[in-house]
Amino acid sequence: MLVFEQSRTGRVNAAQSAKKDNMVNVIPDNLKRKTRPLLPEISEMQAVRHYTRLSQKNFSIDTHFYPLGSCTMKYNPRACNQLSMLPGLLNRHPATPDSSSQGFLACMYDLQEILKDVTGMYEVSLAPMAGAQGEFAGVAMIRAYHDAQNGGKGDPARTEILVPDAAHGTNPATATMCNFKVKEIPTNSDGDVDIDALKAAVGPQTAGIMLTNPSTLGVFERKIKEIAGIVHDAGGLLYYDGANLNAILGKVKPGDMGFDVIHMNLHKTFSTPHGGGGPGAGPVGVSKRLEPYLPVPMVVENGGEYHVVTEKSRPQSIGRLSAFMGNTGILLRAYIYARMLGSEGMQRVAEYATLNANYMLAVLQKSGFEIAYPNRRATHEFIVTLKKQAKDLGVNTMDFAKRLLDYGFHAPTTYFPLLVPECLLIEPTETETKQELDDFMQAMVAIQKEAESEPEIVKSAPHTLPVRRLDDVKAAKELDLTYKGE
Amino acid sequence: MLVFEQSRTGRVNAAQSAKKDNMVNVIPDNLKRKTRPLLPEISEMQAVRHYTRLSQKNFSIDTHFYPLGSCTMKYNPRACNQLSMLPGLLNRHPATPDSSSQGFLACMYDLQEILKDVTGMYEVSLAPMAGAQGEFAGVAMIRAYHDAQNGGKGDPARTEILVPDAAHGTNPATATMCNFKVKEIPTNSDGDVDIDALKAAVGPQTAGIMLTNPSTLGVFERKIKEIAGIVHDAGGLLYYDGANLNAILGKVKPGDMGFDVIHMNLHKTFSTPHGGGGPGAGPVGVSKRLEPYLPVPMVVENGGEYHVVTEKSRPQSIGRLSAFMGNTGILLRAYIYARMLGSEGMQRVAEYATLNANYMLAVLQKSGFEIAYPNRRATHEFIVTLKKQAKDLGVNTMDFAKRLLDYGFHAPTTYFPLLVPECLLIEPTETETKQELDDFMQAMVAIQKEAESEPEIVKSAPHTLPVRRLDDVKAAKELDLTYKGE
Amino acid sequence: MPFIPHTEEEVKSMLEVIGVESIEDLFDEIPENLRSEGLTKVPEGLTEMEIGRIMRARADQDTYRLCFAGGGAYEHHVPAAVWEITTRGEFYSAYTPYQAEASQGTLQLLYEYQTMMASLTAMDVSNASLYDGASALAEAVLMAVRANRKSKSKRVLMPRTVNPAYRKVAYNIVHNQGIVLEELDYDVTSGTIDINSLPDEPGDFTALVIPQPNYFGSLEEVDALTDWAHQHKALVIAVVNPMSLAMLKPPGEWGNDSDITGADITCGEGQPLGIPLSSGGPYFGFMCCRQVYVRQMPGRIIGRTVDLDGKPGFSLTLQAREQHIRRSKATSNICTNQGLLVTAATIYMAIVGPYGLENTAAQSHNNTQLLMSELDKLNGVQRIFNSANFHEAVFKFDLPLSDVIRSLAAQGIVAGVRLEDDYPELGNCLMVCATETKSEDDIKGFAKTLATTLTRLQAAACPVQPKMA
Amino acid sequence: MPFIPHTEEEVKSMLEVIGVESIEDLFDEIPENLRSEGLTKVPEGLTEMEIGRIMRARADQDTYRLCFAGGGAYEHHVPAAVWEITTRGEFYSAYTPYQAEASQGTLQLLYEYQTMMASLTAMDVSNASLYDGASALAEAVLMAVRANRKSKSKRVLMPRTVNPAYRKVAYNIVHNQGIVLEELDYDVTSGTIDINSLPDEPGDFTALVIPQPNYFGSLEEVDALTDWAHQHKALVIAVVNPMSLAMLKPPGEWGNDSDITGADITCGEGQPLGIPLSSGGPYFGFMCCRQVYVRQMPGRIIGRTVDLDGKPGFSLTLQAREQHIRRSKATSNICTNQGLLVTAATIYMAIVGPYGLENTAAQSHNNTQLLMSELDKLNGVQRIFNSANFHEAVFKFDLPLSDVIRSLAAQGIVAGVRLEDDYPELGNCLMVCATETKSEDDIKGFAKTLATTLTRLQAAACPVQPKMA
Ligand SMILES: Cc1ncc(COP(=O)(O)O)c(C=O)c1O
Ligand SMILES: Cc1ncc(COP(=O)(O)O)c(C=O)c1O
Repeated sequence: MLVFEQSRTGRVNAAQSAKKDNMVNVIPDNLKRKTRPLLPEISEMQAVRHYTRLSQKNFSIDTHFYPLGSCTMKYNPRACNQLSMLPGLLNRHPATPDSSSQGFLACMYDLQEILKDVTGMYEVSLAPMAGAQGEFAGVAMIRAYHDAQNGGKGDPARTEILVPDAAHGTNPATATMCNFKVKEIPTNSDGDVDIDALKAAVGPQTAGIMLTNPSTLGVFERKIKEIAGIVHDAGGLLYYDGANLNAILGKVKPGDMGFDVIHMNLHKTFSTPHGGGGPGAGPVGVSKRLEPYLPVPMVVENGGEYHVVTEKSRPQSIGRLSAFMGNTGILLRAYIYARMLGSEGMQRVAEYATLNANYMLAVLQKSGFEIAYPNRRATHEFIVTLKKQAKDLGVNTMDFAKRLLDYGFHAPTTYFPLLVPECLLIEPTETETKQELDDFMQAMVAIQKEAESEPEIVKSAPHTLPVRRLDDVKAAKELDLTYKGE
Repeated sequence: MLVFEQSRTGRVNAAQSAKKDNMVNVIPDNLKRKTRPLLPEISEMQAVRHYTRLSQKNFSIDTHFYPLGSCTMKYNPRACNQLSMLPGLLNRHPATPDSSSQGFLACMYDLQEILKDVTGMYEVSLAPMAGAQGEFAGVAMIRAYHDAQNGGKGDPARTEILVPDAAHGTNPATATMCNFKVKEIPTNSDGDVDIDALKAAVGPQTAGIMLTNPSTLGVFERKIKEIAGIVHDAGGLLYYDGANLNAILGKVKPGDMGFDVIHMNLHKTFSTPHGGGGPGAGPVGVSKRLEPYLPVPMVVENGGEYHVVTEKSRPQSIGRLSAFMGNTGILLRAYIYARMLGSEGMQRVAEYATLNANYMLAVLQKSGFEIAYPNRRATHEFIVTLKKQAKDLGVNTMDFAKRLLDYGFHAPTTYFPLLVPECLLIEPTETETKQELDDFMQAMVAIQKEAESEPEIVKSAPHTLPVRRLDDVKAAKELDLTYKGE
Repeated sequence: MPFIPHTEEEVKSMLEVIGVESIEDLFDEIPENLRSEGLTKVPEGLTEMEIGRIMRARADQDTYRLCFAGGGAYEHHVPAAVWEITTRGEFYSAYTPYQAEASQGTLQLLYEYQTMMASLTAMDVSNASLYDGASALAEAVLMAVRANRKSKSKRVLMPRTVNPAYRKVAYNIVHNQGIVLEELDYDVTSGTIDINSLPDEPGDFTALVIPQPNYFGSLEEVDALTDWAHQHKALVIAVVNPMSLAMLKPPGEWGNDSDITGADITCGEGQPLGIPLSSGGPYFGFMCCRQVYVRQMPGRIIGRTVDLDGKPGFSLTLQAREQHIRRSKATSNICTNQGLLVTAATIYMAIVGPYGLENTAAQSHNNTQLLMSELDKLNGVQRIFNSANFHEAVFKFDLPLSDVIRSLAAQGIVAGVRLEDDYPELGNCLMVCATETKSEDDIKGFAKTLATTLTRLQAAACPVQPKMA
Repeated sequence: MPFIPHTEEEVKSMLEVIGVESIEDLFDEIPENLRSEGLTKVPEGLTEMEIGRIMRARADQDTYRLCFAGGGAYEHHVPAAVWEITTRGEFYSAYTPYQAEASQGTLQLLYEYQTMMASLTAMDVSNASLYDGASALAEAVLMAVRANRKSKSKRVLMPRTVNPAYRKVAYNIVHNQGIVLEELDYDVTSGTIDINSLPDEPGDFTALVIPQPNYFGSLEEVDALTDWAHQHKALVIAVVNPMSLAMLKPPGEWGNDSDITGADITCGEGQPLGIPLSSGGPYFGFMCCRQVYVRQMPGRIIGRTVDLDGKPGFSLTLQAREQHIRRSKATSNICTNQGLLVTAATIYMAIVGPYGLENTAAQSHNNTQLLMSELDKLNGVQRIFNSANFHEAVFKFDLPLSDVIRSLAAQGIVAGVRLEDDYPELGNCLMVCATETKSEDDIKGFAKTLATTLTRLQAAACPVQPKMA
């Protein structure tokens, strides 16, 4: 039942709104609202009950294994939530003078330093509010860099950004937002970038390349140094999509691979919650030559005092990307998490995320599942392709995914990356136990058996969730985007 | 799965326990523990997931209508939880000097004053930790009072406490704990105490009577003044079981009815949470003559300063009942709730709780259900008896109760009070909407139809819960009270 | 190992299954010369207790008593239930609801949110959030350029009464695509756009941005502005404070021209709806639009549909607009949005309801009027705009403002927002705001503290004793 | 109307169904002369925002910096997850699990709790909680009298090293039933029960209470005491700090006499297991016992059983002991217990696990040893007991203790627990405790502050300048 269907006209929550008498109102009549908005008129208890019950209809990390490739669904420590919501932090107005904000600014500064260390970049800005905004910042910096070449006259020929075909959709979309043309680079059969194709693609029109390493195919790009050489030699810059940083945290630094700019998804690698869609945080790190362009605000330290700096003192900056300082509450959570991990803990993240993925790859392969890149080491994730099942049994990846829900597991990422047919991208993360992985793989085997003996049960899954499979076509055709009080 | 079944030897939550080196240990060898306790060795995430999932198996006020008679399952405002857990309150050590505790003590003092007002008693102590302990305090004060009679020589003949047969089990059990004999007083066919039987029962052996008004039969004891007269004339005192205070909050004061001592269940009337079994708080209020005996500690005000007083300054007190000050966190919640209600709000509690109960009574009666006291006004609760259904259809109260769970409603109280056969004691509380009541009653009608047409479905209910009906006989016979690692 | 559950024994058996000797072997495809030496700036790991001590100390250090700052972030009361439910694991730790059947909780909530926002703004449809108010305006500009097929100019009129940070963000995000944001100046007496100064023949422009209330808290003549833009075939982008909409005419009803009433796109900052100040984020940007433009809207949108049994359910819809499907041709690159904040805002609106929202807005309005009349009484402080306002007002100080702000901060008061950096012509100007969270005592106490502070600063500034009046 | 959802229209239709004119009519059975005039001391209702202001101000007012007090309530670190889960509505707002099928969450958790407590104490079984440590001891005494069929004396030996508040509560609750609590004095040098002073022929007694660690933090000779009691056919009631059991021999293993090893009943205060200090409550009392005595145990007990399909499930069992069934013959009158605290304690134990508990105990032990050695260095402060201790120790002051305590409180430090009220012979004695939450800096800083304070008080006490040393 929708919250609106529980509404009764005239119901007021007195504890949440005491009407005062004799209130001044100077608003001219022609600017006043005339009819009340249709917000629900329910009691506080009804609201609590409604949203508590709704919440129970969700899968989540706190209730389910969630091996969603490329998303790094690991445990979100509750301490990060609790401590980031301490009153002194939670109630701080963004206009509070720096002098009264040293505690908060110290956290921001420390986080910048930590991120510099783990990425091996020269400087970091925490401004971007998610991965995609980090990408925007990164590509905008690449543009700013080229615009500053030739003594400020710029390099207007550089109109293209290269993107491997395995890339996440945000990469090409971002390039477009920065007014670049996107050129796709194909992938080898072993999952690495096709070097010959790359060589053929680069040129004076190349502004840069957007890469993630390990790639979204779950393999480490071995020729990264060679790629960097090719692009740099052509005058382009290298962008690192940090969504997969969990795989190499503390083990390999993107700065050492030759990248000029990187964004990090703190809501992945640094374990801030996904919140049913967000918020995230997408700090960017850069090599020395891009440092002047970093987005503001940033925090600097000066004789033990912390200060916020803006365009004023950073005139070449690509500027601010949010009204204030970005998703600071998320940055605090990442900071707390980073401090609990510490330097040793960070490296272990990569080690055990990798261990879990390779273990699953090995077991699933032995159980008869086809691995997309069977000759490669898995990183923190790997791909199973169900193209045989789709062809021979008529049971496709989506069916497997939905049936997994019945078994009490969130489905892996489906149909991404686009270049592997009928794929499941599986990322267990380091925080899951062997037992959980084993249980998941048993479910996979059981579903495979079902697909062979009674495929209908798989094709019509899920059967045990609040709803059965939903009609997405109807949703898009007969748009019903707001309740209209039927 | 039990938490122990997820345990693996050697798993450590490093974020929750850093091992320090070189720790001093002066414990003699013969006093040391030799084997580790069998606590689960699971990760923090496993714990979060396990207990989050377990929680989802509960019905609760935040998820379900819970018309549990005598229990006053109303909305527990979340503000009460949040504000009672403010760091300054949550972290206060009980040994903190009064001078550093004026904020906390002010809340305790204010609550005492509020409770005095709503009960009409002369003085209040917040010490008891639940209703039953409040009863203990009350009956112990009655004993102390009689012991102080005759110039301190006492009145040893007063060995009996009268208890109506409708009383809650805690009443007779408490009388026993205070070494009184219990004499049951029968109830009239209209639900009032049988006055003739009472007259016959009182005498010089009568220490007092324990009553609740409205009674657990859901009716107001109309002859309360006469009862008070009879007991007082016989030299006994009147104890008020305040579990049903919600019915008369702000409308009628127990002090005005002639009661000498009363306990309140703040976890009922003052909306503190039930917490799956507790904690509660059972403050006691007394008339002037019992004032010296109140349990300690109490809070007094003196020139704007608040102080805790103990036996030292209250030598006739029955003493302390807890190591510190009782369930203060619950008292804080009750205080916050009381302040939000305010004087107007309190009266409304009684009014709307009564409205809801009488409305349900009327509708259920019209729907063909037999009401135990059809000629009486319901108070905040009322009784349906299913003795016809049990006899004619073989579907008893327990079956109805379990089937209600399938319909998404918690069952009313069953088989209590003991004197009404096959009874359902229904208490909707004031915080439920008419819609919710209507839905519940529709379910009752639907179950009645099922009982007539397909009784098996009712008798084998529930069908949609995490478990089906449990074997209580086996539970008691083949005791399995701890996991032994099968 | 913090948050890693593996026992030694398990690791051994897993390595065996994989067929390697050690975990290190799993990194054998990474060229040796890339392996890092370790971390140098990351300190050793802490226990939860230890980091708790640090965070508590830092949080305590920053705690202040009273805040009269607004400027796009407003201190409102948030019912306790809002965040107790929002941070339930099932909302907090869920991913984007791509697997609809396993995400009906979040999806239904978002559908309810869309309904609430559409009703509050009187627009047809809403998306499920953007990052914040500033970036929402940038997206609105991009969307307007896509949506207005009648205009080729890529020219958007941007009044200077729009939040300056929003204008900067919009510029930073859209200028690469050749979009021009043309400033409209404001009237110095009213602090609002001067209707009379609008050109009769402004030339082709794509959209006009209209803030309400504007950055100074002043109320714009939205009807006339809307009509003017529509008469010139431009779209209207409304930037509004959703809280104010409980009192103010919603963008969907702006304009007196009955043919094309209402803004075309409405966006803004959702923070006033139950989101804590939190140093400026995470908040959430909202965006609503006319039904005809829905396919140009960026961000996620939830639709109601049915399942195999015909039972209603919810899922992400119109995904073909988004980057994960349309890639370089998507309406935006946004992926992760601000879902958890929208969760809080939805629960907030459900709990306060229409009356609660109205009272909150009205009390904020009322308290700000009181604050203004208190400050009007002070020497050396002048109100500078004469227009009607919602819950913010601007005052010019005779003494150096930074001294005043610093001195009040030392007394635990965040005095307001200074305008000089963004409006050089408004030197020594402070913008103040008093929401419903301020009591009469707070407001009068602030005025009094300010008076004392000014006197003290005055005395320090001129060592010669001022003459007796 | 706060928390009342009725609209006027609904009220009207409900009254119609009932067949009365007004809500007032529903109170028509209440004699007119009993109707109250209204409330005089209850102020007008406040909004959540308004009561929030009051509570925040009061809480802030009471905040202190450091606490070295113990005495039955200990400041331990509580992982954030514990209370975030405990206060989930499904735990927080559920009733006692009488309807087992609708309460499997709480019931399974309680079964797990019983298992953990039984293992921690090395006893056979556990109940699901009593009110607190003090009342648990009272219930244990009552239970021992019921259980020990060999003794008719109703005489229980109660060492003075048992928490004095517990002794008082036990007396207040049991004395009405003619039970005598006979004090055993302690040895002034060790602060523990003097084994050698125990009489060879103590006469018939029902039980001996043995605290471990005792109230002074000192460790009793539990083996010898247990054997002595058992030799005299008395039961042993252990009163223990559950945190200490991570280091100390559990009561189930006390005694060297191989025939009847172990305490018969173990009880104590559960607060150290994840429960905030909260001014002394709500905490929870725990109780464990030998299997043979389970039917004499008070409080709720959860059993594992099966459902109609043979699937395992949990339910309240042995209810025939309880007041709602057995009424005046019940093992206790307890009904509502401390379920939510047990929920927190269970989650706490699951999160910290055996190693975490052990480290917490060991660090508390270690820190207290450090604190002792720091205080040993001060002038005018003497340690008074020489026995091994767990995490508390007693010091005697030369200067008036109340001055010292007051002065430290003014500096934001709760110095400890004073013993004089309960032990007149321990005038000017302070008991201190340093749990794992205290850093080395905290402890040394405390000692330093104390030293300065003593010097200052000393100077104030003797206006004559002390001679130079
Ligand atoms: C590989 C990759 N790149 C970029 C992104 C975009 O990050 P965000 O969703 O934080 O905008 C994602 C997120 O799903 C991703 O997986
Ligand atoms: C009528 C009545 N009296 C007494 C009690 C006992 O109160 P408590 O459970 O708080 O000990 C109850 C509680 O259920 C009750 O309903």
